Amino acid sequence: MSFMGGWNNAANQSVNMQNMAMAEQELEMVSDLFNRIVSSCHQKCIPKTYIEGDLNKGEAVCIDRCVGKFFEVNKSVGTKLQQMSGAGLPM
Amino acid sequence: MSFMGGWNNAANQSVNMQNMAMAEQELEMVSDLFNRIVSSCHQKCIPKTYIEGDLNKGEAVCIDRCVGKFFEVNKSVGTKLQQMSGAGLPM
Amino acid sequence: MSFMGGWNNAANQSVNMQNMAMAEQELEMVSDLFNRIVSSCHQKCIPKTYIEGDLNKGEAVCIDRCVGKFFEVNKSVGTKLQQMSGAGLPM
Amino acid sequence: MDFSQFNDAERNHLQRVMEQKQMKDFLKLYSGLVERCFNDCVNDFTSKTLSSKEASRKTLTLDFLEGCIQKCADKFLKHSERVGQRFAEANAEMMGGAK
Amino acid sequence: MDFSQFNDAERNHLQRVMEQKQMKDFLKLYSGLVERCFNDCVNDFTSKTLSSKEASRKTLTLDFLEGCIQKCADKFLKHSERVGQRFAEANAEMMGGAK
Amino acid sequence: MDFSQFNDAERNHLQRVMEQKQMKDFLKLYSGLVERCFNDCVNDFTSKTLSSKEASRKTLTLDFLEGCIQKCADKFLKHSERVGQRFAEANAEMMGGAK
Repeated sequence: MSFMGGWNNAANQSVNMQNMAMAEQELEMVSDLFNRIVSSCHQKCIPKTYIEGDLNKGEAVCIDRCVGKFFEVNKSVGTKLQQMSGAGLPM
Repeated sequence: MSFMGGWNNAANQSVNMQNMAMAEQELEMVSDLFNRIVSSCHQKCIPKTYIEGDLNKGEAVCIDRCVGKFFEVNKSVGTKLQQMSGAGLPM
Repeated sequence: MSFMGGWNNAANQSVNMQNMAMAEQELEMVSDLFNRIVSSCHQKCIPKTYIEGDLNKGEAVCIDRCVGKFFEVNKSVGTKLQQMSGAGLPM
Repeated sequence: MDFSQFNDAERNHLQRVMEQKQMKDFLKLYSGLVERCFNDCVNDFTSKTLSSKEASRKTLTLDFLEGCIQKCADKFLKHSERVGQRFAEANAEMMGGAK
Repeated sequence: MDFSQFNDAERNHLQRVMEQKQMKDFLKLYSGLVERCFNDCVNDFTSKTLSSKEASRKTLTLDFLEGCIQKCADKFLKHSERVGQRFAEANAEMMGGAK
Repeated sequence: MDFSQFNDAERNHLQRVMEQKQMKDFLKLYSGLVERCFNDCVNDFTSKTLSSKEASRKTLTLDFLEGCIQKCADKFLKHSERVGQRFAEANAEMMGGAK
Protein backbone atom coordinates (compact mmCIF):
# COMPACT_ATOMS: atom_id res chain seq x y z
CA MET A 1 0.00 0.00 0.00
CA SER A 2 2.82 2.32 0.77
CA PHE A 3 4.00 2.76 -2.79
CA MET A 4 0.46 3.50 -3.97
CA GLY A 5 -0.06 6.08 -1.27
CA GLY A 6 1.69 8.76 -3.26
CA TRP A 7 -0.89 8.76 -6.00
CA ASN A 8 -3.84 8.64 -3.61
CA ASN A 9 -2.60 11.55 -1.58
CA ALA A 10 -1.47 13.59 -4.51
CA ALA A 11 -4.95 14.78 -5.46
CA ASN A 12 -5.49 16.39 -2.07
CA GLN A 13 -2.10 18.00 -1.81
CA SER A 14 -1.39 21.51 -2.89
CA VAL A 15 1.52 22.23 -5.19
CA ASN A 16 3.72 25.09 -4.02
CA MET A 17 4.23 26.91 -7.30
CA GLN A 18 7.18 28.94 -6.08
CA ASN A 19 9.04 25.83 -4.94
CA MET A 20 8.23 24.18 -8.25
CA ALA A 21 9.59 27.16 -10.19
CA MET A 22 12.80 27.00 -8.16
CA ALA A 23 13.15 23.25 -8.67
CA GLU A 24 12.55 23.66 -12.42
CA GLN A 25 15.17 26.39 -12.56
CA GLU A 26 17.66 24.13 -10.80
CA LEU A 27 16.97 21.35 -13.31
CA GLU A 28 17.42 23.87 -16.11
CA MET A 29 20.78 24.99 -14.68
CA VAL A 30 22.13 21.46 -14.32
CA SER A 31 21.08 20.58 -17.86
CA ASP A 32 22.55 23.82 -19.22
CA LEU A 33 25.84 23.13 -17.41
CA PHE A 34 25.95 19.62 -18.86
CA ASN A 35 25.37 20.87 -22.41
CA ARG A 36 28.10 23.48 -22.08
CA ILE A 37 30.58 20.89 -20.81
CA VAL A 38 29.73 18.52 -23.68
CA SER A 39 30.38 21.34 -26.13
CA SER A 40 33.57 22.77 -24.55
CA CYS A 41 35.19 19.39 -23.93
CA HIS A 42 34.34 18.17 -27.43
CA GLN A 43 36.16 21.20 -28.76
CA LYS A 44 39.13 20.66 -26.44
CA CYS A 45 39.50 16.86 -26.67
CA ILE A 46 38.12 15.57 -30.00
CA PRO A 47 40.15 16.35 -33.15
CA LYS A 48 38.05 17.19 -36.20
CA THR A 49 39.68 14.45 -38.27
CA TYR A 50 37.42 11.51 -37.63
CA ILE A 51 39.67 8.50 -38.13
CA GLU A 52 37.58 6.14 -36.01
CA GLY A 53 34.17 6.11 -34.32
CA ASP A 54 35.52 5.00 -30.95
CA LEU A 55 37.12 7.22 -28.34
CA ASN A 56 40.83 6.44 -28.12
CA LYS A 57 42.72 6.36 -24.81
CA GLY A 58 44.01 9.93 -25.09
CA GLU A 59 40.58 11.33 -25.87
CA ALA A 60 38.99 9.45 -22.97
CA VAL A 61 41.57 10.72 -20.45
CA CYS A 62 41.24 14.24 -21.84
CA ILE A 63 37.43 14.14 -21.40
CA ASP A 64 37.73 13.00 -17.77
CA ARG A 65 40.13 15.81 -16.88
CA CYS A 66 38.19 18.35 -18.92
CA VAL A 67 34.96 17.64 -17.01
CA GLY A 68 36.83 17.87 -13.70
CA LYS A 69 38.47 21.18 -14.57
CA PHE A 70 35.19 22.63 -15.87
CA PHE A 71 33.56 21.84 -12.52
CA GLU A 72 36.49 23.51 -10.74
CA VAL A 73 36.09 26.68 -12.81
CA ASN A 74 32.30 26.62 -12.35
CA LYS A 75 32.68 26.40 -8.58
CA SER A 76 35.41 29.04 -8.38
CA VAL A 77 33.42 31.55 -10.46
CA GLY A 78 30.23 30.77 -8.52
CA THR A 79 32.00 31.52 -5.24
CA LYS A 80 33.35 34.76 -6.66
CA LEU A 81 29.89 35.89 -7.85
CA GLN A 82 28.26 35.02 -4.53
CA GLN A 83 30.87 37.06 -2.65
CA MET A 84 30.26 40.03 -4.94
CA SER A 85 26.52 39.62 -4.68
CA GLY A 86 26.72 39.47 -0.90
CA ALA A 87 28.94 42.55 -0.90
CA GLY A 88 26.19 44.41 -2.69
CA LEU A 89 28.21 44.99 -5.84
CA PRO A 90 26.23 45.68 -8.99
CA MET A 91 25.76 42.76 -11.37
CA MET B 1 -21.39 27.46 -45.34
CA SER B 2 -18.65 24.94 -45.21
CA PHE B 3 -15.75 27.36 -44.81
CA MET B 4 -17.56 29.18 -41.99
CA GLY B 5 -18.31 25.97 -40.18
CA GLY B 6 -14.90 25.85 -38.61
CA TRP B 7 -15.46 28.93 -36.52
CA ASN B 8 -18.96 27.98 -35.48
CA ASN B 9 -17.94 24.54 -34.36
CA ALA B 10 -14.73 25.61 -32.68
CA ALA B 11 -16.37 26.86 -29.51
CA ASN B 12 -17.88 23.46 -28.75
CA GLN B 13 -14.81 21.42 -29.55
CA SER B 14 -12.30 20.35 -26.99
CA VAL B 15 -8.61 20.97 -27.58
CA ASN B 16 -6.43 17.92 -26.98
CA MET B 17 -3.57 19.53 -25.07
CA GLN B 18 -1.20 16.62 -25.56
CA ASN B 19 -1.68 16.67 -29.33
CA MET B 20 -1.19 20.42 -29.29
CA ALA B 21 2.07 20.10 -27.33
CA MET B 22 3.32 17.55 -29.86
CA ALA B 23 2.32 19.72 -32.81
CA GLU B 24 4.03 22.73 -31.21
CA GLN B 25 7.17 20.70 -30.64
CA GLU B 26 7.15 19.62 -34.29
CA LEU B 27 6.84 23.26 -35.39
CA GLU B 28 9.70 24.12 -33.04
CA MET B 29 11.89 21.39 -34.52
CA VAL B 30 11.25 22.42 -38.12
CA SER B 31 12.01 26.04 -37.30
CA ASP B 32 15.15 25.08 -35.37
CA LEU B 33 16.34 22.94 -38.29
CA PHE B 34 15.76 25.83 -40.69
CA ASN B 35 17.73 28.26 -38.53
CA ARG B 36 20.64 25.84 -38.24
CA ILE B 37 20.74 25.33 -42.00
CA VAL B 38 20.68 29.11 -42.61
CA SER B 39 23.62 29.47 -40.25
CA SER B 40 25.73 26.50 -41.44
CA CYS B 41 25.20 27.17 -45.15
CA HIS B 42 25.95 30.88 -44.71
CA GLN B 43 29.25 29.88 -43.16
CA LYS B 44 29.99 27.35 -45.92
CA CYS B 45 28.85 29.34 -48.96
CA ILE B 46 29.07 33.09 -48.33
CA PRO B 47 32.58 34.63 -48.18
CA LYS B 48 33.01 37.33 -45.53
CA THR B 49 34.21 39.87 -48.10
CA TYR B 50 30.98 41.50 -49.16
CA ILE B 51 31.70 42.73 -52.68
CA GLU B 52 28.05 42.83 -53.75
CA GLY B 53 24.60 42.53 -52.17
CA ASP B 54 23.36 39.93 -54.62
CA LEU B 55 24.06 36.22 -54.51
CA ASN B 56 26.36 35.28 -57.38
CA LYS B 57 25.97 32.06 -59.37
CA GLY B 58 28.52 30.11 -57.35
CA GLU B 59 26.95 31.10 -54.03
CA ALA B 60 23.47 30.19 -55.23
CA VAL B 61 24.55 26.72 -56.41
CA CYS B 62 26.48 26.18 -53.18
CA ILE B 63 23.38 27.05 -51.10
CA ASP B 64 21.19 24.60 -53.04
CA ARG B 65 23.64 21.75 -52.54
CA CYS B 66 24.33 22.71 -48.94
CA VAL B 67 20.62 22.51 -48.03
CA GLY B 68 20.34 19.15 -49.78
CA LYS B 69 23.36 17.69 -47.99
CA PHE B 70 22.23 19.03 -44.62
CA PHE B 71 18.90 17.21 -45.07
CA GLU B 72 20.80 14.03 -45.97
CA VAL B 73 22.90 14.25 -42.81
CA ASN B 74 19.84 15.08 -40.72
CA LYS B 75 18.01 12.01 -42.03
CA SER B 76 21.01 9.70 -41.66
CA VAL B 77 21.68 10.74 -38.07
CA GLY B 78 17.95 10.54 -37.24
CA THR B 79 17.82 6.97 -38.51
CA LYS B 80 20.89 6.08 -36.47
CA LEU B 81 19.46 7.56 -33.27
CA GLN B 82 16.11 5.80 -33.80
CA GLN B 83 17.87 2.47 -34.22
CA MET B 84 19.87 3.02 -31.05
CA SER B 85 16.79 4.18 -29.19
CA GLY B 86 14.85 1.10 -30.35
CA ALA B 87 17.77 -1.11 -29.32
CA GLY B 88 17.45 0.25 -25.80
CA LEU B 89 20.85 1.88 -25.76
CA PRO B 90 21.32 4.72 -23.31
CA MET B 91 21.02 8.23 -24.72
CA MET C 1 -1.89 57.94 -0.01
CA SER C 2 -1.06 58.31 -3.64
CA PHE C 3 1.84 55.91 -3.68
CA MET C 4 -0.20 53.23 -1.91
CA GLY C 5 -3.08 53.59 -4.34
CA GLY C 6 -1.45 51.34 -6.88
CA TRP C 7 -1.67 48.27 -4.71
CA ASN C 8 -5.20 48.94 -3.58
CA ASN C 9 -6.49 49.43 -7.07
CA ALA C 10 -4.57 46.56 -8.58
CA ALA C 11 -6.96 43.84 -7.42
CA ASN C 12 -9.89 45.38 -9.28
CA GLN C 13 -8.03 46.10 -12.47
CA SER C 14 -7.98 43.79 -15.42
CA VAL C 15 -4.67 42.84 -16.99
CA ASN C 16 -4.61 43.21 -20.77
CA MET C 17 -2.85 39.99 -21.72
CA GLN C 18 -2.01 41.13 -25.24
CA ASN C 19 -0.35 44.30 -23.97
CA MET C 20 1.53 42.24 -21.40
CA ALA C 21 2.77 39.84 -24.07
CA MET C 22 4.00 42.77 -26.15
CA ALA C 23 5.71 44.39 -23.16
CA GLU C 24 7.38 41.07 -22.27
CA GLN C 25 8.56 40.66 -25.83
CA GLU C 26 10.04 44.15 -25.76
CA LEU C 27 11.91 43.34 -22.52
CA GLU C 28 13.11 40.12 -24.13
CA MET C 29 14.41 42.02 -27.18
CA VAL C 30 16.28 44.61 -25.12
CA SER C 31 17.88 41.90 -23.00
CA ASP C 32 18.79 39.85 -26.07
CA LEU C 33 20.36 42.91 -27.71
CA PHE C 34 22.39 43.59 -24.56
CA ASN C 35 23.69 40.02 -24.40
CA ARG C 36 24.70 40.08 -28.06
CA ILE C 37 26.58 43.35 -27.59
CA VAL C 38 28.40 41.99 -24.52
CA SER C 39 29.47 38.98 -26.56
CA SER C 40 30.45 40.79 -29.81
CA CYS C 41 32.32 43.60 -28.07
CA HIS C 42 34.16 41.18 -25.79
CA GLN C 43 35.36 39.39 -28.90
CA LYS C 44 36.35 42.66 -30.60
CA CYS C 45 37.94 44.50 -27.66
CA ILE C 46 39.30 42.03 -25.09
CA PRO C 47 42.45 40.06 -26.04
CA LYS C 48 42.44 36.45 -24.86
CA THR C 49 45.73 36.91 -23.02
CA TYR C 50 44.58 37.94 -19.59
CA ILE C 51 47.49 39.97 -18.21
CA GLU C 52 45.40 41.90 -15.70
CA GLY C 53 41.86 41.82 -14.28
CA ASP C 54 41.19 45.51 -14.91
CA LEU C 55 40.15 47.06 -18.19
CA ASN C 56 42.99 49.12 -19.58
CA LYS C 57 42.46 52.46 -21.33
CA GLY C 58 42.50 50.99 -24.85
CA GLU C 59 39.96 48.30 -23.95
CA ALA C 60 37.65 50.80 -22.28
CA VAL C 61 37.66 53.15 -25.28
CA CYS C 62 37.15 50.21 -27.63
CA ILE C 63 34.11 49.05 -25.63
CA ASP C 64 32.52 52.51 -25.73
CA ARG C 65 32.90 52.77 -29.50
CA CYS C 66 31.89 49.16 -30.05
CA VAL C 67 28.57 49.66 -28.20
CA GLY C 68 27.92 52.84 -30.19
CA LYS C 69 28.63 51.19 -33.51
CA PHE C 70 26.52 48.15 -32.65
CA PHE C 71 23.56 50.45 -31.95
CA GLU C 72 24.15 52.17 -35.29
CA VAL C 73 24.12 48.84 -37.15
CA ASN C 74 21.06 47.69 -35.20
CA LYS C 75 19.16 50.84 -36.13
CA SER C 76 20.24 50.79 -39.77
CA VAL C 77 19.24 47.14 -40.25
CA GLY C 78 15.96 47.69 -38.39
CA THR C 79 15.09 50.56 -40.72
CA LYS C 80 15.92 48.40 -43.73
CA LEU C 81 13.72 45.52 -42.52
CA GLN C 82 10.81 47.84 -41.75
CA GLN C 83 10.99 49.32 -45.23
CA MET C 84 10.99 45.85 -46.78
CA SER C 85 8.18 44.74 -44.52
CA GLY C 86 6.14 47.82 -45.41
CA ALA C 87 6.81 47.21 -49.09
CA GLY C 88 5.25 43.77 -48.71
CA LEU C 89 8.43 41.88 -49.50
CA PRO C 90 8.62 38.32 -48.20
CA MET C 91 10.59 37.79 -45.03
CA MET D 1 2.66 19.09 -40.93
CA ASP D 2 -0.66 17.40 -41.69
CA PHE D 3 -3.46 19.56 -40.28
CA SER D 4 -6.37 17.35 -41.39
CA GLN D 5 -6.08 15.33 -38.19
CA PHE D 6 -7.07 18.34 -36.04
CA ASN D 7 -10.53 19.72 -35.27
CA ASP D 8 -11.36 23.38 -35.81
CA ALA D 9 -10.65 24.47 -32.25
CA GLU D 10 -7.25 22.85 -32.47
CA ARG D 11 -6.56 24.44 -35.83
CA ASN D 12 -7.45 27.84 -34.37
CA HIS D 13 -5.07 27.21 -31.50
CA LEU D 14 -2.22 26.18 -33.78
CA GLN D 15 -2.92 29.17 -36.01
CA ARG D 16 -2.27 31.49 -33.05
CA VAL D 17 0.83 29.54 -32.05
CA MET D 18 2.22 29.83 -35.58
CA GLU D 19 1.59 33.57 -35.70
CA GLN D 20 3.52 34.06 -32.46
CA LYS D 21 6.26 31.81 -33.81
CA GLN D 22 6.52 33.87 -37.01
CA MET D 23 6.94 37.05 -34.98
CA LYS D 24 9.65 35.39 -32.89
CA ASP D 25 11.40 34.04 -35.99
CA PHE D 26 11.37 37.48 -37.56
CA LEU D 27 12.98 39.00 -34.46
CA LYS D 28 15.55 36.20 -34.45
CA LEU D 29 16.35 36.86 -38.12
CA TYR D 30 16.75 40.55 -37.30
CA SER D 31 19.06 40.11 -34.34
CA GLY D 32 21.06 37.37 -36.07
CA LEU D 33 21.55 39.58 -39.12
CA VAL D 34 22.75 42.51 -37.01
CA GLU D 35 25.18 40.31 -35.08
CA ARG D 36 26.58 38.62 -38.17
CA CYS D 37 27.03 41.79 -40.24
CA PHE D 38 28.49 43.70 -37.30
CA ASN D 39 31.02 40.95 -36.66
CA ASP D 40 31.98 40.64 -40.32
CA CYS D 41 32.08 44.34 -41.21
CA VAL D 42 33.07 46.38 -38.17
CA ASN D 43 36.67 45.94 -37.09
CA ASP D 44 37.92 49.46 -36.64
CA PHE D 45 37.44 51.08 -33.25
CA THR D 46 39.67 54.11 -33.78
CA SER D 47 36.58 56.08 -34.79
CA LYS D 48 33.32 56.68 -32.94
CA THR D 49 30.88 56.20 -35.79
CA LEU D 50 30.68 53.80 -38.72
CA SER D 51 33.06 54.61 -41.57
CA SER D 52 31.83 54.82 -45.16
CA LYS D 53 33.54 51.51 -45.83
CA GLU D 54 31.61 49.93 -42.98
CA ALA D 55 28.26 51.44 -43.87
CA SER D 56 26.79 53.86 -46.36
CA ARG D 57 25.88 57.20 -44.82
CA LYS D 58 22.73 57.23 -46.96
CA THR D 59 21.17 54.26 -45.18
CA LEU D 60 17.96 56.06 -44.42
CA THR D 61 17.40 56.94 -48.06
CA LEU D 62 17.14 53.29 -49.08
CA ASP D 63 20.51 53.48 -50.79
CA PHE D 64 21.69 50.04 -49.84
CA LEU D 65 24.28 49.63 -52.57
CA GLU D 66 27.32 50.86 -50.70
CA GLY D 67 28.94 49.85 -47.45
CA CYS D 68 29.79 46.44 -46.06
CA ILE D 69 26.84 46.36 -43.63
CA GLN D 70 24.33 47.02 -46.38
CA LYS D 71 25.78 44.43 -48.76
CA CYS D 72 26.01 41.92 -45.91
CA ALA D 73 22.37 42.54 -44.91
CA ASP D 74 21.16 42.31 -48.50
CA LYS D 75 23.07 39.13 -49.12
CA PHE D 76 21.96 37.54 -45.87
CA LEU D 77 18.29 38.18 -46.67
CA LYS D 78 18.69 36.70 -50.15
CA HIS D 79 20.55 33.75 -48.65
CA SER D 80 17.76 33.14 -46.11
CA GLU D 81 15.14 33.37 -48.82
CA ARG D 82 16.93 30.84 -51.04
CA VAL D 83 17.48 28.45 -48.13
CA GLY D 84 13.75 28.83 -47.40
CA GLN D 85 12.83 27.80 -50.93
CA ARG D 86 15.08 24.73 -50.97
CA PHE D 87 14.00 23.88 -47.42
CA ALA D 88 10.33 23.92 -48.37
CA GLU D 89 11.00 21.66 -51.36
CA ALA D 90 13.11 19.19 -49.39
CA ASN D 91 10.58 19.18 -46.57
CA ALA D 92 7.67 18.53 -48.96
CA GLU D 93 9.64 15.70 -50.55
CA MET D 94 10.41 14.17 -47.18
CA MET D 95 6.74 14.40 -46.15
CA GLY D 96 5.69 12.86 -49.48
CA GLY D 97 8.16 10.04 -49.05
CA ALA D 98 6.96 9.36 -45.51
CA LYS D 99 3.36 8.69 -46.50
CA MET E 1 18.39 17.39 -6.37
CA ASP E 2 16.87 16.39 -3.04
CA PHE E 3 13.30 15.25 -3.63
CA SER E 4 12.46 14.35 -0.03
CA GLN E 5 11.40 17.91 0.68
CA PHE E 6 8.47 17.65 -1.77
CA ASN E 7 5.00 16.14 -1.26
CA ASP E 8 3.58 13.57 -3.67
CA ALA E 9 1.68 16.06 -5.80
CA GLU E 10 4.85 18.07 -6.23
CA ARG E 11 6.86 14.97 -7.06
CA ASN E 12 4.29 14.05 -9.71
CA HIS E 13 4.55 17.53 -11.15
CA LEU E 14 8.37 17.44 -11.26
CA GLN E 15 8.23 13.97 -12.79
CA ARG E 16 6.25 15.34 -15.74
CA VAL E 17 8.58 18.34 -16.02
CA MET E 18 11.61 16.04 -16.13
CA GLU E 19 10.06 13.84 -18.81
CA GLN E 20 9.42 16.86 -21.02
CA LYS E 21 12.95 18.05 -20.32
CA GLN E 22 14.42 14.70 -21.34
CA MET E 23 12.54 14.83 -24.63
CA LYS E 24 13.82 18.35 -25.25
CA ASP E 25 17.39 17.37 -24.31
CA PHE E 26 17.24 14.43 -26.70
CA LEU E 27 16.11 16.70 -29.55
CA LYS E 28 18.89 19.14 -28.66
CA LEU E 29 21.46 16.34 -28.72
CA TYR E 30 20.12 15.27 -32.11
CA SER E 31 20.21 18.70 -33.72
CA GLY E 32 23.57 19.57 -32.13
CA LEU E 33 25.07 16.33 -33.45
CA VAL E 34 23.80 16.97 -36.99
CA GLU E 35 25.12 20.53 -36.98
CA ARG E 36 28.53 19.57 -35.61
CA CYS E 37 29.11 16.60 -37.92
CA PHE E 38 27.84 18.49 -40.95
CA ASN E 39 30.18 21.38 -40.23
CA ASP E 40 33.18 19.11 -39.60
CA CYS E 41 32.64 16.62 -42.44
CA VAL E 42 30.90 18.35 -45.36
CA ASN E 43 33.08 20.86 -47.17
CA ASP E 44 32.66 19.96 -50.80
CA PHE E 45 29.77 21.56 -52.68
CA THR E 46 30.78 20.56 -56.19
CA SER E 47 28.49 17.55 -55.89
CA LYS E 48 24.79 17.32 -55.09
CA THR E 49 24.84 14.38 -52.70
CA LEU E 50 27.17 13.24 -49.95
CA SER E 51 30.40 11.64 -51.19
CA SER E 52 31.56 8.27 -49.82
CA LYS E 53 34.24 10.11 -47.88
CA GLU E 54 31.60 12.29 -46.26
CA ALA E 55 29.19 9.47 -45.49
CA SER E 56 28.83 5.76 -46.05
CA ARG E 57 26.18 4.88 -48.61
CA LYS E 58 25.16 1.94 -46.43
CA THR E 59 23.89 4.12 -43.60
CA LEU E 60 20.50 2.44 -43.47
CA THR E 61 22.03 -0.99 -43.03
CA LEU E 62 23.61 -0.04 -39.70
CA ASP E 63 27.06 -0.05 -41.29
CA PHE E 64 28.43 2.85 -39.36
CA LEU E 65 32.10 2.07 -39.79
CA GLU E 66 32.81 4.15 -42.87
CA GLY E 67 32.32 7.81 -43.70
CA CYS E 68 33.16 10.93 -41.73
CA ILE E 69 29.55 11.64 -40.69
CA GLN E 70 29.13 8.17 -39.20
CA LYS E 71 32.42 8.24 -37.30
CA CYS E 72 31.68 11.75 -36.09
CA ALA E 73 28.20 10.73 -34.89
CA ASP E 74 29.50 7.60 -33.17
CA LYS E 75 32.29 9.50 -31.48
CA PHE E 76 30.01 12.32 -30.38
CA LEU E 77 27.57 9.89 -28.75
CA LYS E 78 30.39 8.14 -26.92
CA HIS E 79 31.79 11.51 -25.90
CA SER E 80 28.40 12.63 -24.51
CA GLU E 81 28.01 9.36 -22.64
CA ARG E 82 31.45 9.67 -21.02
CA VAL E 83 30.86 13.31 -20.09
CA GLY E 84 27.52 12.17 -18.59
CA GLN E 85 29.28 9.59 -16.39
CA ARG E 86 31.93 12.02 -15.11
CA PHE E 87 29.26 14.72 -14.71
CA ALA E 88 27.09 12.47 -12.55
CA GLU E 89 30.07 11.59 -10.35
CA ALA E 90 31.23 15.19 -9.96
CA ASN E 91 27.66 16.32 -9.28
CA ALA E 92 27.15 13.65 -6.63
CA GLU E 93 30.43 14.64 -5.00
CA MET E 94 29.45 18.31 -5.00
CA MET E 95 26.06 17.50 -3.46
CA GLY E 96 27.71 15.28 -0.85
CA GLY E 97 30.16 18.03 -0.02
CA ALA E 98 27.38 20.58 0.32
CA LYS E 99 25.52 18.67 3.01
CA MET F 1 10.05 51.17 -21.80
CA ASP F 2 7.28 53.64 -20.98
CA PHE F 3 5.30 52.29 -18.02
CA SER F 4 2.82 55.17 -17.74
CA GLN F 5 0.52 53.49 -20.25
CA PHE F 6 -0.13 50.56 -17.87
CA ASN F 7 -2.54 50.30 -14.91
CA ASP F 8 -1.34 49.15 -11.49
CA ALA F 9 -2.26 45.51 -11.93
CA GLU F 10 -0.29 45.46 -15.16
CA ARG F 11 2.67 47.19 -13.54
CA ASN F 12 2.62 44.58 -10.75
CA HIS F 13 2.60 41.84 -13.35
CA LEU F 14 5.51 43.35 -15.28
CA GLN F 15 7.40 43.86 -12.03
CA ARG F 16 7.27 40.11 -11.38
CA VAL F 17 8.23 39.33 -14.97
CA MET F 18 11.25 41.62 -14.70
CA GLU F 19 12.38 40.05 -11.43
CA GLN F 20 12.28 36.59 -13.01
CA LYS F 21 14.12 37.97 -16.04
CA GLN F 22 16.86 39.45 -13.83
CA MET F 23 17.39 36.09 -12.15
CA LYS F 24 17.60 34.39 -15.54
CA ASP F 25 20.00 37.04 -16.87
CA PHE F 26 22.22 36.60 -13.82
CA LEU F 27 22.38 32.84 -14.38
CA LYS F 28 23.14 33.45 -18.05
CA LEU F 29 25.96 35.83 -17.13
CA TYR F 30 27.33 33.22 -14.74
CA SER F 31 27.28 30.31 -17.18
CA GLY F 32 28.56 32.46 -20.04
CA LEU F 33 31.46 33.68 -17.91
CA VAL F 34 32.42 30.14 -16.90
CA GLU F 35 32.29 28.92 -20.49
CA ARG F 36 34.29 31.83 -21.86
CA CYS F 37 37.02 31.79 -19.21
CA PHE F 38 37.31 28.00 -19.32
CA ASN F 39 37.72 28.07 -23.11
CA ASP F 40 40.27 30.90 -23.02
CA CYS F 41 42.32 29.74 -20.02
CA VAL F 42 42.27 25.95 -19.78
CA ASN F 43 44.18 24.19 -22.51
CA ASP F 44 46.31 21.70 -20.68
CA PHE F 45 44.81 18.29 -19.98
CA THR F 46 47.97 16.53 -18.86
CA SER F 47 47.02 17.32 -15.26
CA LYS F 48 43.87 16.53 -13.31
CA THR F 49 43.39 19.84 -11.53
CA LEU F 50 43.81 23.46 -12.54
CA SER F 51 47.43 24.63 -12.66
CA SER F 52 48.50 27.82 -10.88
CA LYS F 53 48.79 29.48 -14.26
CA GLU F 54 45.19 28.55 -15.03
CA ALA F 55 43.80 29.55 -11.65
CA SER F 56 45.01 30.81 -8.32
CA ARG F 57 44.85 28.21 -5.55
CA LYS F 58 43.65 30.92 -3.19
CA THR F 59 40.34 31.44 -4.98
CA LEU F 60 38.28 30.93 -1.88
CA THR F 61 40.17 33.62 0.02
CA LEU F 62 39.06 36.33 -2.42
CA ASP F 63 42.55 36.54 -3.89
CA PHE F 64 41.53 37.18 -7.44
CA LEU F 65 44.75 38.77 -8.58
CA GLU F 66 46.50 35.69 -9.88
CA GLY F 67 45.56 33.04 -12.40
CA CYS F 68 44.05 33.34 -15.86
CA ILE F 69 40.55 32.32 -14.75
CA GLN F 70 40.43 35.00 -12.07
CA LYS F 71 41.70 37.75 -14.34
CA CYS F 72 39.34 36.64 -17.10
CA ALA F 73 36.37 36.64 -14.71
CA ASP F 74 37.28 40.05 -13.28
CA LYS F 75 37.75 41.53 -16.70
CA PHE F 76 34.53 40.03 -18.04
CA LEU F 77 32.49 41.49 -15.17
CA LYS F 78 34.04 44.92 -15.68
CA HIS F 79 33.43 44.60 -19.41
CA SER F 80 29.74 43.73 -18.85
CA GLU F 81 29.34 46.63 -16.45
CA ARG F 82 30.83 49.11 -18.90
CA VAL F 83 28.71 47.78 -21.78
CA GLY F 84 25.71 48.15 -19.45
CA GLN F 85 26.48 51.82 -18.81
CA ARG F 86 26.94 52.67 -22.50
CA PHE F 87 23.89 50.55 -23.37
CA ALA F 88 21.68 52.43 -20.91
CA GLU F 89 22.87 55.77 -22.32
CA ALA F 90 22.38 54.74 -25.95
CA ASN F 91 18.98 53.25 -25.13
CA ALA F 92 17.85 56.42 -23.33
CA GLU F 93 19.02 58.51 -26.27
CA MET F 94 17.15 56.29 -28.73
CA MET F 95 13.97 56.48 -26.62
CA GLY F 96 14.33 60.24 -26.37
CA GLY F 97 14.77 60.53 -30.10
CA ALA F 98 11.71 58.37 -30.73
CA LYS F 99 9.30 60.62 -28.81
